[in-house]
Amino acid sequence: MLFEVVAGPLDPQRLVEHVRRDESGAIALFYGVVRNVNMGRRVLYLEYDAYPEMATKVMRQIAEEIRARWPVTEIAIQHRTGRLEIGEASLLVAVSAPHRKEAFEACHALVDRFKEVVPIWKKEVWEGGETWIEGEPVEHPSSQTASDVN
Amino acid sequence: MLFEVVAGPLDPQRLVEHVRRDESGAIALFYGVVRNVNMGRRVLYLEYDAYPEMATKVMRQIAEEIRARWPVTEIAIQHRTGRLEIGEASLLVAVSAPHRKEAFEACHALVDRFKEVVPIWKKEVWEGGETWIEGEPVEHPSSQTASDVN
Amino acid sequence: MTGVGKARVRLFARLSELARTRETEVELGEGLTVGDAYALLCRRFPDLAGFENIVMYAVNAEYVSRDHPLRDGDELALIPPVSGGARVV
Amino acid sequence: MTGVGKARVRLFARLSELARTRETEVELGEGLTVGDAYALLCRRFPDLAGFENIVMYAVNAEYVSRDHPLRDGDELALIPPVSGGARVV
Repeated sequence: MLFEVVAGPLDPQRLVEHVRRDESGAIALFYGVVRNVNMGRRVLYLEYDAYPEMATKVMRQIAEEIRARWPVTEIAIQHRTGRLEIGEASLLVAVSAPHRKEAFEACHALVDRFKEVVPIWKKEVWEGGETWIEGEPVEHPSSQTASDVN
Repeated sequence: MLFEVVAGPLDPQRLVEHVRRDESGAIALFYGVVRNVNMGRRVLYLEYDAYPEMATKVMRQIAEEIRARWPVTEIAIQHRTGRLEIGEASLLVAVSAPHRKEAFEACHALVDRFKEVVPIWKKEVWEGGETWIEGEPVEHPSSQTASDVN
Repeated sequence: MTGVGKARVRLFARLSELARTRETEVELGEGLTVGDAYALLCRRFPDLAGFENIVMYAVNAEYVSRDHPLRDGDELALIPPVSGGARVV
Repeated sequence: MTGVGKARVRLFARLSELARTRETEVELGEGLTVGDAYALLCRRFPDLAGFENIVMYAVNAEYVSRDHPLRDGDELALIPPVSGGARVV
């Protein structure tokens, strides 16, 4: 498995090579891309901050969760940090599996889970302002313990 | 939209560039890859035959079906013909959408539909034999008219 | 039989191997349908017989039913069950 | 208060902007918990106050609850709600 937080452009070809196996008939590859509009505001660019050492560790944990639920062959994830322009890819998730159904379902579930728990943050900058996007307020830590990500 | 039947290697980067749009936050890209085993048999290589003029036309029809059901931004499909070795990609389907749920669902549905109606055929060659893979026998044409693909 | 033109016929995959050709022609009789054309082809290429119930037909690259009539200049394609992608559905 | 070592503290995103630093330290009193450390940091960086109920905590890169005790040499991270990928979930 491959889990990376990188400062430069992402490398989809490398992820696909990483997950390709002779016994796998399907690869699902997801690109998260910077959109020009969010919640009705015209976005100029984004800034991503990350806790890289923990982010790659949590990626591995959620990948293991996914492997426990779907018969997937391999998984690779890359996320970019720093300033990203409209149209640039911030996230790549690649999943290979013997069959396409598992590849699609596991890749989708992995992206959903990624956005819940991986310590990466996005600042949206628009004409005349900026804000950190913090998703939904989460449960308080006392009920959201380490076991949630195991 | 982009629909191609090609004799050489597929070009995922070109498909992704084709579907990328400033308003699209998600791209789902599917790779169909030649497996080394099918139905318990060790496969040596595959041969794909196609009716290219009709294949691209039917790809466009099923892409329009998908666009009627999901708010996707762009679609691109490439299929390769001729001899393919284990690990090579035979099919690429790229779908962009504002949000990831639609990109995943539409891409998955499009691959499923592709395998039902696009006139492309696969011959499996194994040690000491070969066979055309013809999927499930379909309904007789009298009940399977042109309206099924509109 | 009154000749009213010709249709080009294209064969693919298993059917082209059985007929040992990827392309042929049929002379069109009055009101000749796609199904009639397949029956004619079975006389010319006996190995095609027995596939009537699994083959689909396209005329000018659109799926049609077996009772679709052929016109001069049409392209008829015999379509075995498809198997795009890397594996059986 | 008996000093029993130090923990490194890392701040990210909005919290690092509010504290105007990405890294600091806390002196550990006996049995000092992660939640206690956050309260200490709020005295040093008043703008952090009010985020107790949305922040999550990690010690040595593992999520922990606020009553988790800190030990000498630990790395405590203050984790605002995450927003990976290109948009809000």
